[in-house]
Amino acid sequence: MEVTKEIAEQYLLQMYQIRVFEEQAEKSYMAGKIHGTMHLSIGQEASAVGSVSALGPKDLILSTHRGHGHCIAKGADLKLMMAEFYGKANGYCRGRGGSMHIADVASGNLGANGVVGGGIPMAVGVGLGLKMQNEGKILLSFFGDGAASTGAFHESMTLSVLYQVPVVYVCENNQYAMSFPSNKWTTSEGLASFAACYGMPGKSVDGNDLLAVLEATEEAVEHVRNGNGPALVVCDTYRWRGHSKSDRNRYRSQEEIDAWKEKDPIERFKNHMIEKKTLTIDDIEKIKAQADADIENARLFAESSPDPDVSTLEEGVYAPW
Amino acid sequence: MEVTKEIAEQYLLQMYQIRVFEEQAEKSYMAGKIHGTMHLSIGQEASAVGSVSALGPKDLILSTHRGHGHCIAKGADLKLMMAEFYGKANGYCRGRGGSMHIADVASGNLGANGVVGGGIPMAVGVGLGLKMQNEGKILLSFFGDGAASTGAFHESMTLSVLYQVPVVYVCENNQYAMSFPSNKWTTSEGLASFAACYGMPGKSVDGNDLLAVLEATEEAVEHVRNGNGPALVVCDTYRWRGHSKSDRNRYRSQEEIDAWKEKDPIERFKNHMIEKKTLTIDDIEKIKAQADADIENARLFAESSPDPDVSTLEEGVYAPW
Amino acid sequence: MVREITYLEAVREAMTQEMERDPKVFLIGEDVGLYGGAFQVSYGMLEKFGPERIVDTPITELGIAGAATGAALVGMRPIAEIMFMDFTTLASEQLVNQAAKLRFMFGGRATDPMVLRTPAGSGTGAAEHHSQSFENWFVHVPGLKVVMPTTPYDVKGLLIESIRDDNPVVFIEHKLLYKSKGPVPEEMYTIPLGKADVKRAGRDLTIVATGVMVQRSLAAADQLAQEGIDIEIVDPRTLRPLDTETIIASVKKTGKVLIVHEAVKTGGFGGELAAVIAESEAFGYLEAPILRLAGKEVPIPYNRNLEYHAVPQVENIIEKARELAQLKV
Amino acid sequence: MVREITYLEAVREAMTQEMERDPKVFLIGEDVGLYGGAFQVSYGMLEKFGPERIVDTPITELGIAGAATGAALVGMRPIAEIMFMDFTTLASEQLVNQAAKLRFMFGGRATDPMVLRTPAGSGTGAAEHHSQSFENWFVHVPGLKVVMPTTPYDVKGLLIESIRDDNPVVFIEHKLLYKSKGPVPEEMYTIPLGKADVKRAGRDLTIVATGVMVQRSLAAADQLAQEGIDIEIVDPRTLRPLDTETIIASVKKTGKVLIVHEAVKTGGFGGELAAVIAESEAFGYLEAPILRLAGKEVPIPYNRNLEYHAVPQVENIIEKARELAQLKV
Ligand SMILES: Cc1ncc(C[n+]2csc(CCOP(=O)(O)OP(=O)(O)O)c2C)c(N)n1
Ligand SMILES: Cc1ncc(C[n+]2csc(CCOP(=O)(O)OP(=O)(O)O)c2C)c(N)n1
Ligand SMILES: [Mg+2]
Ligand SMILES: [Mg+2]
Repeated sequence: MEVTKEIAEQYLLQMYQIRVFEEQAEKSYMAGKIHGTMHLSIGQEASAVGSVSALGPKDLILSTHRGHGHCIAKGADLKLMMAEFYGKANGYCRGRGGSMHIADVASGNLGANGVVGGGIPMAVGVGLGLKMQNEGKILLSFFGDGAASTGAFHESMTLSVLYQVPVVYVCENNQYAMSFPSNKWTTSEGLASFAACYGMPGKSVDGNDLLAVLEATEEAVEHVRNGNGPALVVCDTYRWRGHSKSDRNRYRSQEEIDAWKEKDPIERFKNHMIEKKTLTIDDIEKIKAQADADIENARLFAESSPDPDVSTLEEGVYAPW
Repeated sequence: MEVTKEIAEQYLLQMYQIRVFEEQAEKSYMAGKIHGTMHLSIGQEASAVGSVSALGPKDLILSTHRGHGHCIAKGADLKLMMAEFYGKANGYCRGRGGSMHIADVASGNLGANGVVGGGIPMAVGVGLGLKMQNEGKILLSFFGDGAASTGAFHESMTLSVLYQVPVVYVCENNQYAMSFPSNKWTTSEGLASFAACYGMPGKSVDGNDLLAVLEATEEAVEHVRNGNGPALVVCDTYRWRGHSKSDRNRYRSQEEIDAWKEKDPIERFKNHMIEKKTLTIDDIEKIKAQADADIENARLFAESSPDPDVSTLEEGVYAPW
Repeated sequence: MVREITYLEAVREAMTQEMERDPKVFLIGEDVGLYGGAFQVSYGMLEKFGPERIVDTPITELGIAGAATGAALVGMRPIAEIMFMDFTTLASEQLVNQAAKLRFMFGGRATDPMVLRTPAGSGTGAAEHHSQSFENWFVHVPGLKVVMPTTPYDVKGLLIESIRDDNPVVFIEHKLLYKSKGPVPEEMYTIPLGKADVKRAGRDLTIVATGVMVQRSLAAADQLAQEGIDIEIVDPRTLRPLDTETIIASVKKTGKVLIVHEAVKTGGFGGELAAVIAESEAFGYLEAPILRLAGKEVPIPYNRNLEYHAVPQVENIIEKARELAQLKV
Repeated sequence: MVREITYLEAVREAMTQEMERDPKVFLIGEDVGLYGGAFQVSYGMLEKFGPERIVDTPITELGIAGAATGAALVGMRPIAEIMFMDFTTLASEQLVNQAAKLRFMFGGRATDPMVLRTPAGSGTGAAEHHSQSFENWFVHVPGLKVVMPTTPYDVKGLLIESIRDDNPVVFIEHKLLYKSKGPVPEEMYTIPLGKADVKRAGRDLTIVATGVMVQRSLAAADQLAQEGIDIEIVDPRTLRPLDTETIIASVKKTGKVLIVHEAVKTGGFGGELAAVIAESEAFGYLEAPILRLAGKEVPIPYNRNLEYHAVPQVENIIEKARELAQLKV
């Protein structure tokens, strides 16, 4: 797959933004400026950027608890995102949702989700709605290997195929559901093979290879956009960080983590672009600097933003509002 | 597969008992002596008797809302069963459960279930328990094609394979979940093929051919009893009656029903046994007469049994009792 | 004279008229198409609207609730049917965690205008798994509205209003009421959510009843009237938001209150009603303890007599109301 | 002096000792093994008991509840862990329709001795999907018992008793209490289910509080004592069956009652408590309305301040209790 310089820059910028954003979020958390918990996707950037890049601007995504990458790939405003991490009044959710619930329905991001598998049943409904509205929009619905074991997955796949909804399902198999190794019950190929049982195309792909993810998702998008019903793409990848802030990494070895770090999706894309002579080292440094600056701006914005007024606590539960 | 005369008589008697029992229940219902609703399995007798006959006496079953056949195949006392249909104090559930909840835990019938898919998650637990108790017992867990679309099915299959529980799953695909045709989302072969995704053997079989069901289930039982984890058998069959007492049969044609009646599992077994010279017409008439008498006794018992005393209403919710 | 139709027909008419008016409305659930729904509520609607808008599903309660939640999120107005309220136990994750919270959790950037309809209650001999009443579960969830109509007239007005409401609404029907008849205008009309209805005015004591218990309380009141006991009956109709004003006003007037519902007493909506009264200014007007008459502490049994005695019947209401009328603190 | 351990250690010790005593007991849930559970409750137990008795599951809440229900049905004594109470919405079908009803529905021919443990409550910044309190859902279900301990001592005695109980028990832990310390004997002991505990004796008013609100109420009472307001605090400990006797006796003594819980007020357990009091003989002793202080009518928000103000804090209890102390009807 060939990409232009402009496109390559965009992909790389988004991957850097994800990485740097999460590194910053982690630092702010350590510094006590962000509370609660968060689920970092460092190491999985190619899966987010590669898959979302196969969409058109009017298409939609539904995300997960590990959704920062999806959100940024969908073009979120980093300032509003970071402000939400800080729980600020001008964050995406007015400080109500935090890291696990960022959404921007107007721009096509239908939201992250604190419930594993919580987005998949909604994807069916979104698909039904899009089909009835018939404006050519499609949905990309993310979920993890862990979510694939939930009943929600099975019911949703069954319904999706039955109604031939315009949904690309992207399963990010990062090898673990918290501490539970996915290979205890399946593999990326195994996950893809479920698709055939439901009656839709399914493909497993190297999730750390942005262009491979893009290509597989584009294929799925074409299938879906042509009215052939849903399709499944499984991205084989790995999270470098612990599951969340409470993780002590007891269930995996440093060697395993290191081996996957060798497969860093950002390094891989960089090297590939250098090899292809699409980007120079200089270009790349500029992009990285841009990402750093974007995140620093986001941080400054978040830190200088106001907290929500406690008097507004009970607002917004019901519409109208 | 060869069967002795004695065995053939037993199978035929049980199939007749199921059929006559349900015909009687239907009559009593029409006469206003039984209330509520019931789900008749007339036409599916081979699936119940064939599969349960592959078990040993200490093995267990878990049944469904369409469970009269399973119950009789497992050797239920027809009198206590009929008394339960009549809601009597000496029925299997002391009149508390009715047709949809008959159980006899002591004799290995862990119960019918009013919730579609409600028994499947329990099967995992029963399997875990049996495995820990290590007495060589196995469980046969029934469910329908409709139950196979529930999230409960997916979670339970995943867990069953993971823990290698000693459970034979028997899916009775009678072509409909209420009015929903299973072929809108799968087939008997399709259902069996799910097994491979989970990592267990799965086989689809002509569910109106008692000996075919028996053979397939025996194979599954052997697999399971040898400690190889669960196995799935899908019986392709058909219910002659409406889904329940509220069914108007709008979703299927009389031709379809008639075509399946041609494949009557009882006629089929009878003819096969006559052909094989295992049974004579005379033998068969005696067996049928026996079944008629058994059910008539059950009816008389039920009708002459006392209603539960209303003063006992609040008993038995909690143990001890 | 206004035309009379059944409660069931009122549900169907509300859905039909609203679907004719608004192409965003559709119905999804098990056997809602050709079968017409387990209780024939949607019978004939498939022929009228086709399978794209009368959507049959396999047995996937979580999926149904999710489909409605998701479709509403992108601007549709789905009506999801869960065949028996007992099976909302399978759908509640989507309803409670997702639909109810989307708007708040996303800082107001989402709207989820869906209705989840489901028949509740006992009395059909369907036993433990087809007879439960979980309204208080959903009353307990901010973000949801909970409607529980008791007459054909209220059904039509409240269901149309629920469909038009921009929030997820749990609309609870009662199986035993499906065949009850009453006057219902043919034209569309709405009844605001959160408005109670005084179904009978009276002086001596107030009964606050829900679901089929409104009808039973009315029957009880008629009989007690002959003994000179004059009962006021308040039907909240919407349980969340609750019209506390009407309830409190009635209790202030009569000084005595009996709460009647079918759901199991412990942990039920009657507790909420009692608490709302006991913490209000009506407390000072109370001339007797606040009494509850509700479902017994048992699953709903199969046997006809046992089932009958598991929930309040007219004679139980009479007895309890009479007792209350005679009580003096 | 009795040894002090944390609430969390008390949960672990109860499970460990009971597993050592009874080979039928096992633990099943997500990440309960190597990970030690999301809150480290079962940390170290895998090493002690092995993967056959500390059973890790994929993400399958319905499956977990079903596994426990089924295993109990054949004589085991499973402890199922649902990682956050929010996810009992996915498990409730098995718990409510199956486990709770098996015995009754089968006419007494089944016993289902399982425990479903789950941490509830807010205060950790985990927002809408990881902070809910659904105790009243399960209180509403005959066949279940519901336990909600508030001290390490109670945790140990009540959890051992719950495991030994022959019925399905929902055992609700509070995340914020996990690190609280208190005296706990090393030897095994049990506390009967259905016995409330008067956590503080007082004359002026009664607070009935559950979960983390017991601790907050104790803190409030200490401060109010300095103003001369003497508060009695009743901790029901078991919500179903409820020790109405102790509660009613306390209210009769003080004449005033404030109910405090974290769960959303509307439809919550406070309603049940208020109703039990308002319909009892304590009614005649009441010198003021029955007040409830409970969670606001919102999902639990993320922002620290908003989250803090979404549920009762010590200062809110002080304010409300003071108001009540001064009230006269
Ligand atoms: C229904 C549910 N069960 C449990 C959890 C707790 N939990 C949060 S993330 C997670 C693991 C999810 O695994 P996976 O789907 O593979 O996504 P990943 O975290 O690996 O990105 C678990 C168990 C939850 N949030 N929701
Ligand atoms: C969870 C749930 N949803 C819906 C129903 C209503 N219902 C009872 S039986 C049935 C169809 C079941 O189909 P299947 O599993 O194929 O069994 P069959 O009736 O064909 O034997 C339905 C929808 C139910 N009992 N439980
Ligand atoms: Mg994962
Ligand atoms: Mg079927």
